[in-house]
Amino acid sequence: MSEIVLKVEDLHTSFFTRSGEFRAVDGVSFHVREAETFGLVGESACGKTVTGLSILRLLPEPAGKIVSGKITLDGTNILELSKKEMRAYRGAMISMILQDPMTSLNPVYTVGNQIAEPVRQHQRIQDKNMVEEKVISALRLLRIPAPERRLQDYPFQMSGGMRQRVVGSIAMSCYPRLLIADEPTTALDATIQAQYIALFKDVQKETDVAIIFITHDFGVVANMCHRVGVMYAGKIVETAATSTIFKAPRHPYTNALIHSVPRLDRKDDRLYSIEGQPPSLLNLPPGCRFAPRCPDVMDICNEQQPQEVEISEGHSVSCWKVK
Amino acid sequence: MPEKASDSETTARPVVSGLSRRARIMRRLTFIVPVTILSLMIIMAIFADLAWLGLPDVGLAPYDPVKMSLPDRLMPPFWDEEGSTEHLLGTDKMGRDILSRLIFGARISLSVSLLVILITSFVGTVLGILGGYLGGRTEAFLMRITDISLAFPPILVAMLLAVSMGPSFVTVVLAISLLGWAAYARLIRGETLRLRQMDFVAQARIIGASPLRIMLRHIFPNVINPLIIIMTLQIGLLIITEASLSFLGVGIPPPAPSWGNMINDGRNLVDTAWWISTFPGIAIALVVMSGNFFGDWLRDKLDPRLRQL
Amino acid sequence: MVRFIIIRLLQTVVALIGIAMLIFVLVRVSGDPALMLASATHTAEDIQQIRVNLGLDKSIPEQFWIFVTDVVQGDLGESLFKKKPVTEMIGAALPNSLRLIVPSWAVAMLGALLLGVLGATRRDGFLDNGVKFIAILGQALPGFWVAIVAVFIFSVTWQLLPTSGLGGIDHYVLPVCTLGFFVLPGMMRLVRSSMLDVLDSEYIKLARIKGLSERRIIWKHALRNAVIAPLTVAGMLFAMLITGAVIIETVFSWPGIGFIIVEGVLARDFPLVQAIVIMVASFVLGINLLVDISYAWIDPQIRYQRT
Amino acid sequence: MSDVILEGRDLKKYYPVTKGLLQRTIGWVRAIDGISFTIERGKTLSLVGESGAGKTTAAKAVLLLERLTSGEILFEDRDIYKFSKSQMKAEYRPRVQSVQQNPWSSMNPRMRVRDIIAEPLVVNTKQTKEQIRKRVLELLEQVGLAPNQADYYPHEFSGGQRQRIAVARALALNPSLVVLDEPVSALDVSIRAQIMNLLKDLQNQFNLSYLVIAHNLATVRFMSHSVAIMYLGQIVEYGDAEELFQHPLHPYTRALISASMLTLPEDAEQGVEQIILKGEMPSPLNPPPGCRFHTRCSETQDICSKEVPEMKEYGKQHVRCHHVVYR
Repeated sequence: MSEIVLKVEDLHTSFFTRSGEFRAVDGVSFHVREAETFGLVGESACGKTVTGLSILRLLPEPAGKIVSGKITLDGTNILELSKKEMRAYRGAMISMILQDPMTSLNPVYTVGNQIAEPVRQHQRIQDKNMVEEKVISALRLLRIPAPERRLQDYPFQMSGGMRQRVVGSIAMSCYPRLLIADEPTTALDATIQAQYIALFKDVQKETDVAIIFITHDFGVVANMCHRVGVMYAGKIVETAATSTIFKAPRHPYTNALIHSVPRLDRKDDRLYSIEGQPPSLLNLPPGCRFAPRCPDVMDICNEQQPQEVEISEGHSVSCWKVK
Repeated sequence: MPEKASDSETTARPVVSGLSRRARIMRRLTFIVPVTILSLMIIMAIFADLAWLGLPDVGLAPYDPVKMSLPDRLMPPFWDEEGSTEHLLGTDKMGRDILSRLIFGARISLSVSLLVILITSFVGTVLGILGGYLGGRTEAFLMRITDISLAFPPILVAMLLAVSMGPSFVTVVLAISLLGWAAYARLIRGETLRLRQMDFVAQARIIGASPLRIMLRHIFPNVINPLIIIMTLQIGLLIITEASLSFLGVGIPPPAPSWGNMINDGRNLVDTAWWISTFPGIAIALVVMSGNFFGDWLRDKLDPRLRQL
Repeated sequence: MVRFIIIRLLQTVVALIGIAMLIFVLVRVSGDPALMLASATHTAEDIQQIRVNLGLDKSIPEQFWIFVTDVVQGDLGESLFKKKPVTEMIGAALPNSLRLIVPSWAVAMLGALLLGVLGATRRDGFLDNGVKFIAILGQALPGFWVAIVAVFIFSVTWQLLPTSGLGGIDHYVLPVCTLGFFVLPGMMRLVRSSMLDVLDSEYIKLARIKGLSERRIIWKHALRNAVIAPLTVAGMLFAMLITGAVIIETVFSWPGIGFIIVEGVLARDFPLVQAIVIMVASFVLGINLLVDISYAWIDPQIRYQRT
Repeated sequence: MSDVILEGRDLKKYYPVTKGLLQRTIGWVRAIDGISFTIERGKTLSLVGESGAGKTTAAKAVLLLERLTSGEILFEDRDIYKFSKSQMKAEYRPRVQSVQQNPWSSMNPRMRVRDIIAEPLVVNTKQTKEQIRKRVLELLEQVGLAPNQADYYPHEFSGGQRQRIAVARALALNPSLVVLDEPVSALDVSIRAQIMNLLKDLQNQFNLSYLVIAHNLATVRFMSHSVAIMYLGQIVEYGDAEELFQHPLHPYTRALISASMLTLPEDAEQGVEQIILKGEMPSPLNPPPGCRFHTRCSETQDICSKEVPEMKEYGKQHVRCHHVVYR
């Protein structure tokens, strides 16, 4: 098996606000290997995006803070790096793709200019032609047609799909070890989404980059990820290989999510649905966080938090029902 | 249309503020102090005298603000050796009591501001909603006028009117209002454009609501917050504008005790009788600051999105 | 781009005619200029004579036509008191005003940009609170009062600087600073809040993800986007500068446009006031035009759309 | 009366593109370009496509939010564009209602839920306050909300609950047809199922017809009786939902289904390949000649770029393609 690039251990991230402490990420552990894609799946406000931002140490100041935990990239605990050292990691070792291609590029600078920045910053290349070469190869990596002619274009002259490729080029321009992709395809149309995912599989094959893929869409997970962690209210409730998650989910929440989505390959008359809403992060239930909505709830679920149990190689679940 | 991940909507922008205790007290103070000052000013304006109750001799002001008394001229405030408690804040070069003039000045400043705010906010809101909702040429035309009005110094209009009509209370109100509506129209139009895009307006059309009903029931209630905020923030601006006009001699004509007039009176005497200009200056600063703080507070409470106002 | 400028230019001309009409109507509606000019000593014949001199005996459309043709030819009439063509008076005063306004504008803009950006980036820090304090004070104190107090402190008490009038560089210090202080707070507030909005945006997040230094993020990525919003109110800034200039020139007896218009108002010199208002109006329109064009220059999206 | 509640015939909506000083029209954006469909009583038709396909424009035309350039909309066999104003107000508007995509913006934040649901009744009927109050409570119950929630404001509800309120408002006037514009795409996955089940139950209960606008094919398959796949302002394939999903005939339909299919890693190893289309949808300002899809089609032939394919019937399906292989 290839080497572990990133390891997150017992990460706690909170937002301290006027109304109290939001425990957005509450004890999350996982790892990603070289050339592997790890999916972080969950509904809104489950903490998946905050996990991504914690790894980059780019939480909104001053409310967001990493309370405890350890994040190791290639053996270095990045939470112990100085601000300046961390900056040298960003863009060079760890990069990220944001959700909305329409707002994530600076509207007043050309595409070429924006891709060149990390190249100049991290690879310390000043020669104009060298930089341009690097920029073009980054555009080529993301299969952007006629890259030489794209350099002088402004973001608004491109379609959403193309812009998201440009964002991908920026992220990959320094060949990082780890790429965090936060819902990169959610804003795209179905056929463009399929293109983008196929493209990223190729990019991964070429560069061996480790990818954390944050999404709410199980279809995307199936197509893109090797392993998946399902998040609910700040915790990972189940981690397993993708096919295991789909075929033999053990946590009732995973099960509910997978079965409440209508299937394209058969006609359903009714959908399986769970009632209620995810709990408020300000006021979490004392026991299992899913207990109030769980169809298989037991007494202990409301009293104590379940521990993570590894039920088979690479398949861990946090549920009292699973022994 | 591609689906929107709802992450950004619900999570995650917890109000970014790790407020300390001290900051919280400060925040409360920035509300209490301005409101107290503004209330004091309103009380001063209403009870300067009770002429409106038929009791011209009863009121907060110790003297008639325009009554001259040359023997008492240029008396300093009471804490000065030459001052006396007869005239707490001293007298001007005509021997008029500064304190009484300040109290009556509040009445003038406030009535000008209120009148202008009523006129301009009404006109601006109506034009803003109409322009924003109807769109097309009406809107384009309206916006050009608005831009020009915003860029036009109201002081010049006041001067033109002062020359043609002669300076008076009415001239001042008219002159400021003539351009003042534009600020409202611009803001309200922007808000209306934003609201018009909202699905609930489309929904109102689908259920068959008339344009008038949509403007009144669906758009207007949603622009009330920004409207109140901008009205509050305008108080200060208007008081300064009125004072400036009076200072230049195109505002409320002397001897009426407008704060701007008072500063003008003391202008050439700053070295010998500093109190004549200083007290009205402080009064203006206090009231304007209160208005602005109160407006800011309201905005943070009602609609933090409007930070740029 | 050229086409866009032509359209704007045409619109500007139309607007100018509109304003001339408005001024014309405003003056005719609000009172009989002849009666205004007349004092108690004038007889009925004198008043009639003034009417004829001003062309007020003709019909309204005729008057308007004369008014417009005169304005177009640059003939704005003659001052009633100085008995000189008003254009000549304006010509003499304008350079003085510009000498005051241009440096004040520069001081205020640079100050606002610098302080606004610094305030936004060190949010709620010592500097930011200082910036906010200046803004609050600057917006609360009437400009003329600040000027008077400044004169009292620097010229009368400490005798460091001259109190009024034109002269060497020392004559500029107080007027320029006080006029600058007039417009600085509002601009600063706007730059600060617009900067805060931009710093919240996704592309700034992306710039941070790239590992750029904070300095580069602020001065390269954020600033250019943040000045778009303050630019939209450049027209209002101009209005504030003119207002300020009128007041400051009066306080410092600075023989510029503001000074002569105040004199004109007090003397009820109606053609002079009208001429200055028309002149300023054309300036206002010119500024609006410039703003539109520079807007297109800063924001490539507009630049491309309109070519 | 036939079973068809609403029929669109050759609907076209062109937006002029203007340029220059005199706003000369230099071209047309063909948002929808000759689409026809029928919606049967008690059944669901879905319009499916990517952004820019024209599905929203079609829905807006049905809801009278957009005036068509040409075409006829027949409601119960009568052309609605020949309706008088009062007929429109009495016989069409109240009977065609809608639920919008975004539950966060589809309600006036300043109105109580009670007034939001009551507004269609206030505008269109002369019912007494008491009658309206009763009707509102009845509607709340039908969509699964408690009567005491009537006095809350919209912001006090979650997305799913708001969407229930929107459904209640749409049902207030007992409409025959409800346009559902992406009714669940703004909701969280676990909430979507609740709303979709609700919509199906209400359809059965009140014999409602739905016109669904959606881009998610799985949702469409669950909801619909018939489906129209749109591409660049035209319908490329149209017919019975089950037929269409089991035997897609148009290459675009096949690509769309493939792109939305779950392919697990081991499926991929077994050679189940996704169809990945090349390029992007061209601009509706300048649609390609011939078949509009030919620039991205993997099966394109010479004829495709030259001749515009006609809509042809194959069993229960209608397809616009030059080389359909049927059975």
